[in-house]
Amino acid sequence: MVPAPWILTCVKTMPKKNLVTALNEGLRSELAENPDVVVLGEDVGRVGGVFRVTAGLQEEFGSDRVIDTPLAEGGIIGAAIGMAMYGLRPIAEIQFSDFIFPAFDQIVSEAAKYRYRSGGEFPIPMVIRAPVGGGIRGGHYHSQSPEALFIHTPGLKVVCPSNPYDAKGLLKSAVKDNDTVMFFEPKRVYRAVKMEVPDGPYEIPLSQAKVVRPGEDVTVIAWGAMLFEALAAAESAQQQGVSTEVLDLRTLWPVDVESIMQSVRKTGRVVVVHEAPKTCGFGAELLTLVSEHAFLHLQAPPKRVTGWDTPFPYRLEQEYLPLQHRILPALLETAAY
Amino acid sequence: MVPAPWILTCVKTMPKKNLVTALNEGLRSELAENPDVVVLGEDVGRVGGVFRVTAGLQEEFGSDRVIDTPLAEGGIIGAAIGMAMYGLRPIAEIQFSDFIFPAFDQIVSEAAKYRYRSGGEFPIPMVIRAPVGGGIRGGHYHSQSPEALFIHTPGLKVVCPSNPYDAKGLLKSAVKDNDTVMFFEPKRVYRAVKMEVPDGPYEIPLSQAKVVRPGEDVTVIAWGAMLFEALAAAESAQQQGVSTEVLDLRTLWPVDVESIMQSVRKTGRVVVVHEAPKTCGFGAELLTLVSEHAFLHLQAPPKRVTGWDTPFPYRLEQEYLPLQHRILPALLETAAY
Amino acid sequence: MRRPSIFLREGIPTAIRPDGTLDRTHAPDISTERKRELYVAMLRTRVIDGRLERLQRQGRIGFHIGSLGEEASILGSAMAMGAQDWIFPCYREFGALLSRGFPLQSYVDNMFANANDIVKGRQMPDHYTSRAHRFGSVSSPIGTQISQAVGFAWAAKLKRDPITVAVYFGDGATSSHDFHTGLNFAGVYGAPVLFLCRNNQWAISLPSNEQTASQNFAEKASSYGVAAKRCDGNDVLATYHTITEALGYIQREKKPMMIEMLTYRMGGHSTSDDPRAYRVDDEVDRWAKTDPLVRMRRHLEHLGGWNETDESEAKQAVEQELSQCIERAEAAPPPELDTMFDDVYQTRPPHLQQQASQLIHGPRAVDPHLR
Amino acid sequence: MRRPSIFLREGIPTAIRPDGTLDRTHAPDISTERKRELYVAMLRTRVIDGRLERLQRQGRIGFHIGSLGEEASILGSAMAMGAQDWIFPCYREFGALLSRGFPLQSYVDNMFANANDIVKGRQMPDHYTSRAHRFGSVSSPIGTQISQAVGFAWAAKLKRDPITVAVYFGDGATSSHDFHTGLNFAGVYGAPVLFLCRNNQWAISLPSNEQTASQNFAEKASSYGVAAKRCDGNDVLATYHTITEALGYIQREKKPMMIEMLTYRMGGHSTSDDPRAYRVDDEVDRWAKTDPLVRMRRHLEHLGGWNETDESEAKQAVEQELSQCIERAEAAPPPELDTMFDDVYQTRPPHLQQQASQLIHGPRAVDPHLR
Ligand SMILES: Cc1ncc(C[n+]2csc(CCOP(=O)(O)OP(=O)(O)O)c2C)c(N)n1
Ligand SMILES: Cc1ncc(C[n+]2csc(CCOP(=O)(O)OP(=O)(O)O)c2C)c(N)n1
Ligand SMILES: [Mg+2]
Ligand SMILES: [Mg+2]
Repeated sequence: MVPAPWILTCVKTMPKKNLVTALNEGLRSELAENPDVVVLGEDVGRVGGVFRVTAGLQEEFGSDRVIDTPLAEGGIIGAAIGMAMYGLRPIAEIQFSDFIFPAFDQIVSEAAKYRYRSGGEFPIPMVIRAPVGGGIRGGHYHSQSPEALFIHTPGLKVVCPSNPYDAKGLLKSAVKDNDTVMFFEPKRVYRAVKMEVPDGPYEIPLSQAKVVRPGEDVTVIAWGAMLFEALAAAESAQQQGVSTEVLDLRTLWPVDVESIMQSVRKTGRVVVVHEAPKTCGFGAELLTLVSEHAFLHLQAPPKRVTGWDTPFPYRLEQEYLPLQHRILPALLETAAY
Repeated sequence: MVPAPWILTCVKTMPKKNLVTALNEGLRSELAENPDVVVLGEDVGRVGGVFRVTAGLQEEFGSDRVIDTPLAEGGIIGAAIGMAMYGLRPIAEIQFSDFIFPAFDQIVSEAAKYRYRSGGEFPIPMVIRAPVGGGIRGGHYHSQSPEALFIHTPGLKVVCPSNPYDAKGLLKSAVKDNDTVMFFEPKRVYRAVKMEVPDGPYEIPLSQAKVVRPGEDVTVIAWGAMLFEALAAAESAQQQGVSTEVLDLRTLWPVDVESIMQSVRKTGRVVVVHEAPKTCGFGAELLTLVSEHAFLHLQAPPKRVTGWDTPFPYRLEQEYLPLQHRILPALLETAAY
Repeated sequence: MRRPSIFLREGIPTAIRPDGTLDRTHAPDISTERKRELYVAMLRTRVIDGRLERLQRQGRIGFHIGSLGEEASILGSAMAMGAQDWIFPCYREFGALLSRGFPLQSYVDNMFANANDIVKGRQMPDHYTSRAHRFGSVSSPIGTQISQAVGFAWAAKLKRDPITVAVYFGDGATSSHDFHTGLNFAGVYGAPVLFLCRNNQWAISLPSNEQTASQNFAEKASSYGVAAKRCDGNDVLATYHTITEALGYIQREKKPMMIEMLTYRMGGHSTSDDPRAYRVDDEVDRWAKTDPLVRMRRHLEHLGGWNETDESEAKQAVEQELSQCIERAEAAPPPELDTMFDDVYQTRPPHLQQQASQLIHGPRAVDPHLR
Repeated sequence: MRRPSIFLREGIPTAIRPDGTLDRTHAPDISTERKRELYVAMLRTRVIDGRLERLQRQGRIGFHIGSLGEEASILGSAMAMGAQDWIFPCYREFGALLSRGFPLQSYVDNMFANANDIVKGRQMPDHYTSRAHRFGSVSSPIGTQISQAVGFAWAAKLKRDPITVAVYFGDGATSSHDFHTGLNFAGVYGAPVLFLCRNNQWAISLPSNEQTASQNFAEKASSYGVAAKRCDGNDVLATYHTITEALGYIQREKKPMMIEMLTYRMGGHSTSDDPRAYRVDDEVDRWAKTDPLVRMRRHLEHLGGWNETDESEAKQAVEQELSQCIERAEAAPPPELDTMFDDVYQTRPPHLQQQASQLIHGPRAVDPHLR
């Protein structure tokens, strides 16, 4: 974990709990509220997850509720679907989102289509949690951000919180949601950001974006770990006289189109930031939505600042990621267009 | 197979060979030219493929070159990767692109990244053929168009011919290419279109789009089976005084940006058509590329006419597909904007 | 053309002897009335299969995937299950669904994918489901139901509900990922699953002996610490008996079990397939001699519980019911356009509301006769 | 805390007796010199492991995944392979790569992901490869190399090249999809593959007996018609012997074989893991008594082929060589920025040319000290 110094400075609230703790609390609270909630995945029990997000839960709720599974993501999701059909509320963990692909068939061909193809007989209310993103020296297979693949799949919801407070509230909403929710956790933020998080239960509704910094000249859309990069770039842009509105999507799909359009109609300029490769990333969808909904308001070409179209590199990851030094020029150029 | 009458009328050349025959010839010619080429997949040998694309090849080249495999797409692609590493040129068939997901991990985590992650030690020259698209009453699982998932994955090339002539030439180029090529065959076109195809070998280079109908007022980008719908809509638009330029991408990735921009700079208006669900489909990427490269030339919001964001339906498939009756209004609106 | 050679019936006990008498050690202790029910269920399935195939030839339905020759394996297993038990189907088990009381009309509506279809015309024919009948959802991708059935059964175990979940799959499906993960998870967690491998000797054009180098499919279970047995899947009583014992084992031992039901696919893979391209007639003829209906009928006749009149009356009854169902199903309208956007999510999000309105108020509204 | 119980060494023959003498029925007939080479290779591996772990603690490298306790299974198998044979690694087999003559400097460059790294700094440390050394490409996703090794071996068979391909994987990997498809394909096509299951009894925090309900891992092979044996993976000579025989079988019978090498992961899963959270010390202590280095050293001493001086000289030699390599590797620059865009495709397409130029002429050019 390489916490860039700006991560801490961007969050203005008093440091209190980090993302891991907030998620852990969210899980604990759902397990406690509803006896049908079960957590399953590799190393989630005994050891509490390789990132410790599920720490202590097996001790508290027993190994029938917090279950260590064999090394088979396809089996985890296939079994979780069956559990959801029976009436449980499974929360499946995929150790790294890079390892979600053995489960891709069960997610995309099955979970996503189950309610539809069965004429509504079998909804699949389940949450699939997985750490995403780079910046922790994970190279190819511990750094990817596969959200676009799931957004392209009708039937799935996709969530990616950027901070501990939102994470807990969104996780609780996701568990209560009656659809299958992909819940992506920015691993770079796990321990890098601390903020005040209530001990008690609360929910943050899905599909509501949040303006985390109001601005006038240009809108930047981000989520997860890159939100902090966008915020840092916005701060720098301000110093150069450009006022940036920063939108944290929080739920990626179904996305909060209204909030995006409201901001873009105001600023007339938009930049989207994501870690995933540029081509066919979620950025393309967002910018196309903007063109479709707010064409006449656009005063500059919509811009993407993203990961390059290469596999995720190890040594040069800081050059791969769309960090603030790449976002800033995009903001300035767009504002000056 | 429901061949719409306009399919036949849109192709102006003398009917001769259909897509199945052209692909069969392309495979035969590669098998004959290069002893390292092998074909493998479910039911490709004895029976010549469920669409008969590989008919007769096992008889001609033997069961060591044209191989029936067990029912395991992951095994087919995993083994094909190993074969390619050894120096063979595998052409793997996935019976329907809907069944590619058990192989998704081997394609996305392995084949796509192999050359890169091994520092160039192990290129994976292989072709993965799969029928795509709807219109043959296949419902959920015999109709999908998953190209966007592979375009989003750095390291893969993606091809989708629309007609027999291109198909044979593109297939031969794909087999000779030293990267992994996803070769999607529009199954609705398999037997619906006939045209003159030379008996001898020829190649069509990858990454070259083709203007199949020149026009002045609006550009429509399509590929595969939807090309014919776009052509039909363009014909109808012409009758209403709108001149449409129709671009057949042929290779989806790396896409021929130059040809697209040339057309859009001329017309200032663009509509993209695809069968896949709208959200995060390749249309979003194409339209974003247009915004990025030709923003000042755009005189109307770029438009998408696509499959809906639902699983692919059975009974209502003609209402799901972006057929000419949905493309035509998009052309007219865009032209009139 | 090679043929399955290692997948023979050697060592697999039969219940019904060639002369129609019974080997009681391998047969269930059930009434003649129940036996008639078993036979009628098989007969019904066969009659329906024949009619649906004709409908497909006539272009009146788009597709059918039948169970010709496999009726004993399907009905012998399904009808041995308890009412509380669940079935996760492959795609040839419409007979099992009907045996649970699912209305024939509903099944035929599914074949026509009309407005009354339980899956709202969204899937190909023969992709039925019914929660009320404790019957999972048919899916085309091979094998995916296996790990789901395991999760379902495991959930029941966690909830302490004493049910068993039977999951059907073919010989080809043993090569799938989900066979591997499903059996492994079931073994590890002791999920009450009955794995039913319907070995009909072919996976489209691939014979079983090229699907795997193992001696048979049952032995694959030991890899996972799962008990297994083979049974004569063309002998409905032997199958019923084996399944009854397996259900007892599963609930007694709190462990899964796998049964390989050895049978034969007498017809094409589906109405899209012509098996003459890859297999020889004498193999089919040989298997025709073990026709499960003929064998069971002989037994019933031996018991004095069946005769020519029963047979023709039973057939006619099905044909008649079927004709009525087909008439109604064919006359029913297609699903409403708007239903295309239901059930993607529990509630329709804005983007789908928008798309629905585009469809309904778009060109389709102007020219409703487009197809 | 539960512990593996069923995965014990009962019935598995050893070659080296506790007193250092040999049971010749289970030992290879090799010279003392060769035995010294085996021992030195193991020793070298252990020394390197120790040093890399320290480097990681110091933050000088990002990660290391070692083979502490598993040296005999890795070296005993790799060094029994022929020069023409190929190895498809899991991720703990750097010792195998070095035993094939891969320069230590190159390995250390890989650990530092510098400009000289054979994989150009693109993967995490310990993700090496070398075509020249007939050594596949380490990949993080578990199991994927298995079906690839099968395809590779199958290709060799189709080309009539008499080579064997050994593929390493852990006990956890037997649950992966590719274990299933790989063994199945190998069985069906008779691919000359040696499946090497390095059963170190843990998959991160999951003990082997919760990975599967099967009695052991070797028995899984019979599902696929693949022969299998277990060996004492902490006895380098027993391992070498078993592998030699397996290689003979594979080439003679033109069939695959699987060997389960029973060993124990003495350290954490990797430098990111602390095993004290999930396993008890007395289990570790018990296994420490079967330390493969101690056992082999005892045998060499018994043969009069090794003494304290040999030991310290050997260690020192490795330490010295290692120090030099580390010094050079640490001083080497990172890969050139522009290399980020190589090898995605054989030639760089326009969009990557454009992106490369954006990176190189972008903010990075203005502020080269950004990291
Ligand atoms: C994942 C996947 N791959 C391929 C197919 C195409 N396909 C449909 S049925 C079938 C053969 C299945 O054979 P088996 O499991 O023996 O069942 P049977 O049809 O004999 O009852 C194949 C290859 C599919 N439906 N799903
Ligand atoms: C597909 C996949 N899932 C999860 C992981 C995370 N992971 C890395 S190693 C490992 C355990 C592997 O255990 P085993 O196969 O026994 O090998 P060992 O580490 O013991 O040598 C896990 C779960 C992964 N790398 N790939
Ligand atoms: Mg079969
Ligand atoms: Mg292990």
